[in-house]
Amino acid sequence: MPIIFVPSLMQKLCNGEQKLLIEGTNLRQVIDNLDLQYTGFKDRLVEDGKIKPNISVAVDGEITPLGMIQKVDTNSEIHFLPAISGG
Amino acid sequence: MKWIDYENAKTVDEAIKILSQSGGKARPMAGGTDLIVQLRNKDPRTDADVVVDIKDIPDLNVLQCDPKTGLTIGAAVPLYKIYNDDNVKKYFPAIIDSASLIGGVLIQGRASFGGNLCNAAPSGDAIPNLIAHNGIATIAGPNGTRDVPVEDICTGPRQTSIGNDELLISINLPVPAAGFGASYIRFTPRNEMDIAVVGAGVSVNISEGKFTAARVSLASVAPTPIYVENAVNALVGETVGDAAIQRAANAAREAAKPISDMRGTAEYRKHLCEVLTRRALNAAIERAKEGK
Amino acid sequence: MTTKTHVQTTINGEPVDFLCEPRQSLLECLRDVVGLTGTKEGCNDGNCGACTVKLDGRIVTSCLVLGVEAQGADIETIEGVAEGTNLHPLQLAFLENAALQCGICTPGFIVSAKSLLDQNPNPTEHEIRFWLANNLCRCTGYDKIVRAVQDAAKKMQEAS
Amino acid sequence: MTSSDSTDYKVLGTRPIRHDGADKVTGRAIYGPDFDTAGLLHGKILRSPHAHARIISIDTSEAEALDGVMAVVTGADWPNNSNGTSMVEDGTGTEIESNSNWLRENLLAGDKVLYAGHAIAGVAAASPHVAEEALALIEVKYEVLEPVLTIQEAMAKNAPILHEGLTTQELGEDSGVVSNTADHFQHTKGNIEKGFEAADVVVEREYNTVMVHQGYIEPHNGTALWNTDGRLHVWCSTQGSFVVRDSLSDLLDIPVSQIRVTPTEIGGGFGGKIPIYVEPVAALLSKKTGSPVKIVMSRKEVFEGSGPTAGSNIKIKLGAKSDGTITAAHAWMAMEAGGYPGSPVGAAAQCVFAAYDIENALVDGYDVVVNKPKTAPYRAPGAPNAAFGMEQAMNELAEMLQMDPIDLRLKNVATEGTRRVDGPTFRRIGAKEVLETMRDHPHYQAAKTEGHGRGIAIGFWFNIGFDSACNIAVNSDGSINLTEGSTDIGGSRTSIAMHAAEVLGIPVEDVRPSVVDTDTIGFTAVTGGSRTTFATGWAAYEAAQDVKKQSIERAASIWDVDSDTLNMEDGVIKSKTDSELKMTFKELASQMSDTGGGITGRASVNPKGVGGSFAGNMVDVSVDDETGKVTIERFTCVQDVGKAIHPSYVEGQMQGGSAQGIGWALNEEYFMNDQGNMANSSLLDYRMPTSLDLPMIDTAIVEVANPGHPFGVRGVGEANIVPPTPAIANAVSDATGNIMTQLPLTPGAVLDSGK
Repeated sequence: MPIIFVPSLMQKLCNGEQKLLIEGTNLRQVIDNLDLQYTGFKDRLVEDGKIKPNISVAVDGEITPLGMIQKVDTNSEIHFLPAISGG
Repeated sequence: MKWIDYENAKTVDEAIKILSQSGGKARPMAGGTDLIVQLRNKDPRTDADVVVDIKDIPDLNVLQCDPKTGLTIGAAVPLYKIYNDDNVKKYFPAIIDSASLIGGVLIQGRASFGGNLCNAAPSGDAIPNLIAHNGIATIAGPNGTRDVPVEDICTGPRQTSIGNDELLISINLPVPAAGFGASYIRFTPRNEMDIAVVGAGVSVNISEGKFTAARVSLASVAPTPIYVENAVNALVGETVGDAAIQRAANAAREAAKPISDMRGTAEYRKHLCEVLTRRALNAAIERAKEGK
Repeated sequence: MTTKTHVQTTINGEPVDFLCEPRQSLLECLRDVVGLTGTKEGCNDGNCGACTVKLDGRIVTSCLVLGVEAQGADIETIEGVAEGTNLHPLQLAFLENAALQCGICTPGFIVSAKSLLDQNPNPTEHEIRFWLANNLCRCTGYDKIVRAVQDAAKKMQEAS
Repeated sequence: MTSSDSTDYKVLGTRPIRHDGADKVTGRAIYGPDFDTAGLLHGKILRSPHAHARIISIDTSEAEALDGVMAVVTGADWPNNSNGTSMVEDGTGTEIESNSNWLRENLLAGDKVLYAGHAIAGVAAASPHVAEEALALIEVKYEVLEPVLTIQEAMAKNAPILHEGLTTQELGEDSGVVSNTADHFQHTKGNIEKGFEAADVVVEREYNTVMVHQGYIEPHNGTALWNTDGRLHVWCSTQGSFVVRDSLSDLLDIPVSQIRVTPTEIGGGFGGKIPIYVEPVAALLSKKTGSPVKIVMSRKEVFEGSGPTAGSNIKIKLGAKSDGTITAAHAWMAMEAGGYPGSPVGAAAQCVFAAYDIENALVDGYDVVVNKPKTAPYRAPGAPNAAFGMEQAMNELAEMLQMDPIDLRLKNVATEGTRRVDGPTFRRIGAKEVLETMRDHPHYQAAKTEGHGRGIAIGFWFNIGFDSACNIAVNSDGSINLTEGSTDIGGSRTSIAMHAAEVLGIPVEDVRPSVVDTDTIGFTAVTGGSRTTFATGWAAYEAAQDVKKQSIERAASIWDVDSDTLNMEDGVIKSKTDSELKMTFKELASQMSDTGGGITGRASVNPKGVGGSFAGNMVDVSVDDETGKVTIERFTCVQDVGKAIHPSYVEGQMQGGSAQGIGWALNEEYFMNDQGNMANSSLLDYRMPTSLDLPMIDTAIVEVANPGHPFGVRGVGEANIVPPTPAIANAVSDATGNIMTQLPLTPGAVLDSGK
C-alpha cells in the first residue's frame, strides 16, 4: 500500500502516527481512504475537489503537478508540503 | 518634474540679471547633476521656477594653473577637464583626488567643483579639499564681485552664503608655500559611485622636519563641511611624525558632530574621522616630501 | 507656459530637430520625441548608466541633461555605433563573449566602453572597471563584460 | 569541468551567438518602456507616504480637473465581485491561495495602506509630467497607525495588527487567533532530543538578515489597451505572460479569452517580475479613457512599491559527534512577508538542511506580515537566508571539531536516496560532486594570501518543472521557426533552440526562435524557478521529435518504404537497409509542398523529472581593520547544472548569481527609518556592486546529468545565489575572528562585530 508521511502538524488527526499505509491507486482514492480512517484530513488537504493551493504533494520524491489524479503504486511515498515558488 | 523655464546666459551680467529678476526662484545650473535630480524629486530646498544655464559663460570656464599665480577653476569647468589638465596634475595633485572621485566617468563629464560647492551637501567631496588648499570663491552680484574663503560658503545643508541674485564665478587656489602637500581621502562602502561616509581634506607645509602650516577639513560629519581648527593647532609647530598626526586625528574625531543615517552611525563616522585624517595627513606628507 | 523649444542637434551624424519642454531630459527627448529607444532609463538620477550617450565628445547620463541644453550639440547614441550593417567590434565582442543577459544595460555599456577605447586603446582590467563603474549591470557580475571589452580592444588593435 | 556525461552532442555544449543578440547590442530590441502606439497616454501612481495608516478619504476632483488629465482610478474602481479566496497561478505553476481582495488592495489600496509606497490611485494624462502634477492634487486623508517593522515587533504580544481578519494557518488548520503570523509549519525527522543527546559538540546561534531587492535595471512597466471590442491587450516586461493574463482575468473579473498579453523584451527580473503591479492599473485607466495607457515605475517606486525579498530571523542549532557526524539539527525561522502574507519561508525551511543527510531534525517556519512592501520571489527565494545561518553554523562546527569545512560537509553530504528533513528522498543529485570539485579546485588548493580570510559554503535549490509549450514550423529552406512562450531574460531563446537543433541535426543558426504572445502559444509558466531551459527546452525537444517523426514518415512515403526502415541522424534521413536511400532534412523541406504540405511539430509538457541543483562558493576577502571594509579578492562559483546547454550563458548565470549574492552580503539593504520609510530608495544609496567592486568570478561547471531530462538538464538560474552570503561571512570571520550574525556586512557592522 502507498505510505503517507504525516506532517507533524497533522499527526494529532491520527493519534500521533507518523506514517500510514493507505489503500489507493491515485491521490484522490488515497485521501478519501485516509479520511475514512481518520476524519479531518480531507478538510485540511482538499478544497473544491483539488489539493489546497498552499499545499504541495510530493509522490516518490517529486512534487506532482497532477494533484488528485496523480497515480500512486503500492510502494509510493506520499508527502504533504507547504507550496513553494521559484524566482 | 514640474514646469521650469530655461535660460541660457552667455555672460555673467546676463546671468545676474536673470537671477535678480526671478524673485529668488532662479537657480544657476552648470552640469546639472545635482540640480536636475533635486528638481525631479521636488526637493523643497530647491524650489526653482527658472534654470539659468551658465556653462557657456567664458568667465566660468576658465581653468588656469600657473606655478606663479595659482589655480583658478571656473565655476562651470567639468571635472574631467580638471583631472586631465597636466598643470593641475603637476602643481595641485591633491585636487585630482576630488575631481576623479565625484560621481563616475559619466558624471565627471558634466559635474563641476563650482556645482559641488554651491550644492553645499555636507558630503561634497570637493569642499574639504578646496578648504585645505585655502580656496577663495569669487562671487559676482548686482553690486560687483566679492571674494570669500571657501569655508565661509556653506551655511547649512544645501544652504550657502551666496545670494539668490549672485553667481559663483570661480574658485582660486593660491600658490602653495614651499614644502606643501595635500590630500583628500573619503570612505565609501562601494569603490565608486558612492557618497562619502566621511571625507577628509588636509594640507601641510613642512620645513626642516616641522609642520609650518596645516589645514584640516572634514565632510559628512556636520551640517556643512567643516574646518577643524583644533586639528590644525595639533600640527603647526610640531615635528612631523606619528605623534602629531595622531593628535590631529584625535582632534578631528572630537570636532565631528555627525548624525546616524543609512550611510553610517554617528559613532562609526567619528571613528572614521580619526582614521581618514591620519591617512590623509600621511598622504599629504608624502606629497610634501616629494615636492608636489 | 506650455511653449516648447525648438532644438537643433546632430544625432548619429544626421541633423535632427525636435521640440521639447525645458523640463524634459535629453533621455526623454531621445526616447519619446525622436524615437530612439535604444537608450534606456534605469534610475533617472545618473546612477545606473543605462542612458549613456556621447554628447559633444563626452559620455554623459542623458537623464541628467535637459533636452534644451542639446541645442547645437553632437550626440551619439547606441543606434549610431554600428556602421551600416557592420557591427562595431565591441558589439561583436559582447555577442561572442556572452557579455549580456537581459540586455537592458548593454547599450549604455557599449557607448561607455567605446568612448574608453577611443581614448585608451589598450586599457588594463582596472581601467576598464573604473571607467564602467558608472554603468550598472545586475545580470552578469561584469566578468564577461570586462572580457568583451578586453577582447574588442585586442581585435581593434590587431586590425589597425 | 566535471562531467559524468560522455554523450557526443553536435549542438549542446557549444557557444553559438544568441538569436536576439544583434537587436540587443544595437538598441533595436523593444523592451516594455520602449513600446509606443498611437494615442498613447501616460499613467502615474500615487503612493502612500505612511507605512501603516487607515485611509479616511480620497478626493481626486482637483486632479481630474487638471488640464491634460484624462482619468483617475482608485481602489474603488476594482470590479465589485469578490469576497474571499480565489486561485491565481503564482506563475511557477503553483496555485497560491490568494485572497483576491488582498491582491487588489496591494495594487490599489482599500481602506488601509500597509507600507510606505503602497499604491493608492492612478492617473492617466497626455504626458508623464502632467500625470505627475496631478498626483500632487489628489488629497488623501489618513489616520496614521503605529508601524510594525520587524519580525520581532510583529510577533510580539499586543503588536499592532495589520489585518483584522488574518489568523495563523497551520498546514490547513486555522488557529482562529488574529495575528501578524499568517502561517506556521513544521518538518520533523527522527527524534531531535535523542539526536542532541548523542552529540559531542553543539553549535547554536541566531542570524538576522534584512529585506533586499532584486535590483533589475529596467523598472516595472506595462501598456494596456482596453479595446472597443471588449478585449484587453497588454504589452509589458514580465517573467510570465500567462501569469499576467490570468492575474488580470482574476483582478478585473474578465475571462482569459478576453485578454491578450504580448511580452516585450525584459530588462531583468530575478523573480521580481513574476507578480504584476502596474498592468491592471493601466488597464483600468484604459477602460476609463478608451486610449492605450502606459505606466513605467520610477526607481523609487521599484524599491518602495514592488516586491523585494524577505528579511529573516533564523535560529540554528546543530549537534555532532566528534567524528563530524551530525546527529541533530534544529532550525527556527521566521520571515517577513511584507504587507500581505506570503514570504519565502516555506522554501527556506525545505532548503535549510537539504545539503546534508541528518538523522534527527526539526524545522519550524513562520510567515509574518510587517509594514514593508509585499515580498516577491527573488532567485531561490528563502534559500539564501537559510544558508546564511546554516552554512555559518557548519563552519563553526568544523572549527570546534578542528575539521576542514569541506571535509565536514562531505562527511554529512546528501546523496541519492537521502531522506530530506521535509520528507521526500533525493534522486540523483550532485552535492558530493560539487564539494569534491571545490576541494580539488586550484582556488582551495592555493595557499591563502597573508592577511586574507577564506570562506566556503554550499547551497541548494529545487528547480521546478511546470507547463511549457512549443511549436515548430519547417521552412522550405530547411530552417525551422520555433515559437515558445518563455520570456527570454538571459539567452533562453537560444538554449531552447539548441534542443530542437540537436534533435533535428541542424545548425542552431537554422532555428528561428520567437517568444510569442498568449494568443499564439499554449500555456507556458513563468521564466523562473530555473525551469526555462529545463521545461521549455524539453517542449522544444518534444516538438522537434514530432517534426523528426513526420519527416521520416514523409520520406517513407516519397520512397514508398515502411517508415520503420528509416531513421534520421545528423540532419539526414536514411534507410537502415538500403544505403542508396538518403536525403537531408533540407532536401526534404524543399519538397514538403509537393509531398503532402508543410510539416509542423508541437508539444505541450508539464514534465516530472525536475533535478535540484547544488552550488558552492570559495571566497577570499581582505578586511580593512580600521574601517571594516571588506574587499572580495577572489571568488569561485561551482555548480551542478546537470547539462550545460550553452556553457557561456551557464557561466553567466553563475557569475550573476554570485554578484547578487556579494551585494546582498556586503552592502544591500532596505534601510528603514523608524516610521517605516525607506531611506535609501535610489541606486546611489542602495549599493549594488559596480564593476569596480568585484573581481573576475571564476566558474566551475559540474555536470551530474539529471536522469529526469532527455539531455540531463537541471537548471542553473538560482542555486548560485544561495552560498555567497555565508561563504563571504565565513571568509570575514576567518579574517577577523568574529562571527557574522547579521546582514549586510557593512563596514560599520564588520568593525562592530569585534566589540
